[in-house]
Amino acid sequence: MDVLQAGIGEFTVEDPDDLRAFMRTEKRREMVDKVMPEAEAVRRYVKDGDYVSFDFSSFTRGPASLVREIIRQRRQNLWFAAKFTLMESTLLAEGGCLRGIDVGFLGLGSLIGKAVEEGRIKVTEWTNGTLTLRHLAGAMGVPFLPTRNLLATDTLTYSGAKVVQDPFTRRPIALVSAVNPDVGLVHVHQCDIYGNARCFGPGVSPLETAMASKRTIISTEQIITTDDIRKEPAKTTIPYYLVDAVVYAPFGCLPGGAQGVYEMDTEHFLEYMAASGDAQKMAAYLGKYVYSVASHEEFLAKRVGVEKLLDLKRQATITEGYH
Amino acid sequence: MDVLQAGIGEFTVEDPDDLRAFMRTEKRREMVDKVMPEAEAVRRYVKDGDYVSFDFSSFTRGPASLVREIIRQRRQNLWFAAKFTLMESTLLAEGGCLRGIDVGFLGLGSLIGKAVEEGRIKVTEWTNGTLTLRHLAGAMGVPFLPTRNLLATDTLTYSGAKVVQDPFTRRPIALVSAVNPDVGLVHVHQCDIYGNARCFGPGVSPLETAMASKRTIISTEQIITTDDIRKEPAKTTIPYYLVDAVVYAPFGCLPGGAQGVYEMDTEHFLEYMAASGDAQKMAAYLGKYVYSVASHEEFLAKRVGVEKLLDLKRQATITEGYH
Amino acid sequence: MIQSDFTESEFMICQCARLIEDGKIVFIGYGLPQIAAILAQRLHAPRMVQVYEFGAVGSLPETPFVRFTMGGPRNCYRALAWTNMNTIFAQAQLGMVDLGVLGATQIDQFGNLNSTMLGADYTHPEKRFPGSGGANEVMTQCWRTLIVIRHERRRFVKQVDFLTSPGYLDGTPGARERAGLPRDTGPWRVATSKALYGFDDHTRQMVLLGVLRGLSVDEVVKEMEFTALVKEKVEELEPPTPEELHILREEIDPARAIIGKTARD
Amino acid sequence: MIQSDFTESEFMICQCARLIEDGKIVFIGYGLPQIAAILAQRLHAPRMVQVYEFGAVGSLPETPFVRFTMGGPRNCYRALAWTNMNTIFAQAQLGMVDLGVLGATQIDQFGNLNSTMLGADYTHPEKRFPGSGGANEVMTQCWRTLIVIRHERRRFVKQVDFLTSPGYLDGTPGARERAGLPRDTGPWRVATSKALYGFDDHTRQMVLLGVLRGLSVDEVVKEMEFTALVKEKVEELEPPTPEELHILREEIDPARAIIGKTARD
Repeated sequence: MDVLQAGIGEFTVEDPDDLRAFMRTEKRREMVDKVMPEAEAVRRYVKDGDYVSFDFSSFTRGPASLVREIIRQRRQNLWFAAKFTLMESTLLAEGGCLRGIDVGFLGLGSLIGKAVEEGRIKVTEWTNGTLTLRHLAGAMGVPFLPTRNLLATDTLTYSGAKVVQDPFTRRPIALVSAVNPDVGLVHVHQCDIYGNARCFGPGVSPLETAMASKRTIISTEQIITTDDIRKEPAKTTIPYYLVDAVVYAPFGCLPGGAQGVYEMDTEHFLEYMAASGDAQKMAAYLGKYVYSVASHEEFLAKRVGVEKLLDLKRQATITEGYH
Repeated sequence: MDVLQAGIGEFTVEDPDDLRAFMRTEKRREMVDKVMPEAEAVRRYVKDGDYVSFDFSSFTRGPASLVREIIRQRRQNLWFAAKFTLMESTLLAEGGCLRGIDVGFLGLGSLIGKAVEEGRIKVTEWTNGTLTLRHLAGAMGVPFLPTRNLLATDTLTYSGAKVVQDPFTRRPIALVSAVNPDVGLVHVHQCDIYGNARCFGPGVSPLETAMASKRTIISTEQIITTDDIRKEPAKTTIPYYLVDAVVYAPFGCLPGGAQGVYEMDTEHFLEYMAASGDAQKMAAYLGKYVYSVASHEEFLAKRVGVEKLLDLKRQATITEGYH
Repeated sequence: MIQSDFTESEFMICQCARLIEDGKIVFIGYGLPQIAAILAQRLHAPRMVQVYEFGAVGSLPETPFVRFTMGGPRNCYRALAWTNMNTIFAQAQLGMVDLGVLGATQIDQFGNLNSTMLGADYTHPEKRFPGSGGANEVMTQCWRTLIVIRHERRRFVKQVDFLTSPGYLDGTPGARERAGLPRDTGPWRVATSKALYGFDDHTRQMVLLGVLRGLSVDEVVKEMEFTALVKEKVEELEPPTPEELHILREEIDPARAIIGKTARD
Repeated sequence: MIQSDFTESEFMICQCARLIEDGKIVFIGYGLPQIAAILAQRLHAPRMVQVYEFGAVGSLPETPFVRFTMGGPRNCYRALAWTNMNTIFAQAQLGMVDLGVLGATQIDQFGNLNSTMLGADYTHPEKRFPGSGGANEVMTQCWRTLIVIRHERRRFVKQVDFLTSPGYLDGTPGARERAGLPRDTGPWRVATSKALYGFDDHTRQMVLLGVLRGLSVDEVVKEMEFTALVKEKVEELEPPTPEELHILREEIDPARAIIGKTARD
């Protein structure tokens, strides 16, 4: 099973035994109250230089309030897993938080492209699917998973994948390296104080992200009792022992939506789009929505307002299946 | 990434492109009514020499009525995936249906062991976990998946796994070959006439089994409308396009139970256990419960009876979460 | 001129919709393909099963279409199943998805797509684009891929600067199979704002199959950097029909956010 | 003799239960370990989280225990999550499971388990057993493994006829790590019907840690084919307490289907 081709993109693979040792000592087995303010969660668990992953989308069930808090705390040299994200790469990059990005999808607007063109942000090429598969590998505690994607492309050349001859069929196949983010950010619909969490609707990879990440911060629309969790075990997307911090963040996906709870804020996205090609405008955007407010709560009070919140809730008329 | 060790157990790997070609031409994309009698489903989709897989357990949500129909139709030279099964290997072997077994767990009683001792049944050694992982590989359309299980054991020596040096960490790791059963048998709680199916409660691998199998026969406790399916898309375990036949089989798990619907029949298991060490007794058992009844419906009417059915339903007092 | 009755986007969407068969499993990319899929479902393909990379299967999107939406409730409405990305791409890899529908930035004569960067040197891109997203998976795994792209010379190049998603590679017979890509897959049609292309079974070069009514073959092919093959009998492509335009403008995108406005509006 | 107050199974179960720490994630095997886990949860380990290979996490099994049950509602009652086999074994492989509890057919001096076959020739087994089930995964992935086994000479062998699930292999330092097995894992305790064993940190040989009150070391070690190391101070193991027996006999297994009956019953 010789290596026929090896991508030259920047990436690291965690030693599976070092990862296990971390999981053994750092992941609490006892059910302890993990509810804390966003500021404390980010202060405790997001360090300069960390690899940060995100689930699910900028438009839907994304941990937007946590991303804003990371920018507010001015973390630096982060590497970001841009799988199915649209605004976050730009916000983190223009906020000065990023060293590099696993692409995924490099959204949205021309600023982020400019940052790459000028070499201010490094990128490693992947795809939405293989980046998500790398999270599954990380979640399984194996160093790689095989896929037929990436083959024969420049995407593979600038990725961290390796092409090998499959020992069973003798055919070429790509192996993508596991990713074990230092921090995974997942917004959920409901969870208890220990972190037993429920995501409703389709999603990219909430469980894989929580399993693969060394630290998992979840923000939640609602905190419910563990008794309720135990009455519907099939609804538990993420079990408590994978979770390090629980942040109570109603409307935490804004400007994105949370299915069945509130719709996304299209006006806000248009405002973002208008700023996404101009550094000054983006600085003003970040000033307005991130730096000039102390918290998500203040963001809601001063930058969104009750009227908009009620309107976005009103727009969430489709609730079927989101419970 | 040289092969350091290769198991010598009997196994085959499907060419992923041949598998794709089969899925393209043989799996109906249109939503067509697939409801048919168990006899027709087995006649159509289970052939002599097939590899047959099963989900989930002999005690819980197992497709027992379909297994009995396979024995009743006297299929031969089958290879059986004994993952988390207890009676089925014995019933199929004593019914003269089996050539070999992927173990898993070789249950239950001394007869099946005797069949292996005397060389009447071939076995390839796996484990519950790696046999289930092989179904995931088959479900992903890749020829193998990596695992740290099996390493350093005689189980690996007599399996089809290969040990290679992982090109990312340079450590030894096991690769287990994908399995794509000719037929997968899954009992479900509810489905529509097209095969959109729901399994409630924990399970071994209903989706992986349905995805990996070239033909999937589901038996169901209840047939519901597609409109109901569309109201709760999160509850769909198996989408219709993976399903070839839908068999209406209430109490189809007996003597096992279906969570929230009826409890398992412990008396029946004791009767099975009493026969499981003696060929004559097992022949009598098969005669009583399989050959002497024409169908599952007749099995229920003549071998179980209304009184027992009502009692087993009454015993299903725990319904939380099974919906 | 006829164009003023409808926008380029409207024609691209209608062409794309017309090419989506009923009763198939179709992988829908972000943007125009979403609109095209809804249009097809409203017209001739009510039983087509839409699948999305975030895991929705068989949804019946609500209209009007809300800009930006993809994983949201309106787009996932009444789905048959809500899964996740690893599951849906696994099913595509298994060969369960008949057609993929993708937008693209740049395409070459063999149907290779570039959505990553422009320039000769990857380390110093002249222009950086978003990258693959899920396009690489779709072009690798779906049995057929339908590409929707605006017909501009700079988008139709002899060779892509960066091969993001695999077409027929260098066009040699069996090139995809040799690389380990699934057998018998690849780009199938290219629907543009002016024309429709396929690919030659042998040379794998792009072939002009049809042009929008009112346009000449020359008007179309001059808008490409490479010389496409031209089918003996080039089909005349019907502009958007009143019915198509009605559904697009009244039901799907009354705000004209995606389909745009004509000179007349 | 004291044995008549309780059955061998009852003592094995009580020993096993006493070794299950509170507040840990514990992988529970089929049979006796299930009973032991329930007993531990009723006594000193209410916050222990049971996980099962079919995917139940943190269930609070209902009593009385129903024979044969594993994936059924009584055993999965009030779980924190219902997953599946690939997910739960992935979490074990990630290092999330602290302790695995297993029954076994045959064990050797280095804690290797055989549940596959007896005989010198695999192709002609003298006796065929069920095989690994999930035992191989549990012994490979859990940080510690606790084995419950009846104390019979034929079960304690110098070398297992077939190595189904990995103990310390040949006992050489780093043998598991060299083979690619997870670092710092392996068998931890062996709880039998007569005694309790651990493993020497250096030689990895089985070490007698304690014997059931009323039994001598000799009475115990003569029931093994190999010579176990003996701890300087061998602990006296308390028989099942009235409280343990009450819970076992009144709450968990009133039918005595698993715990069995004593001579007195």
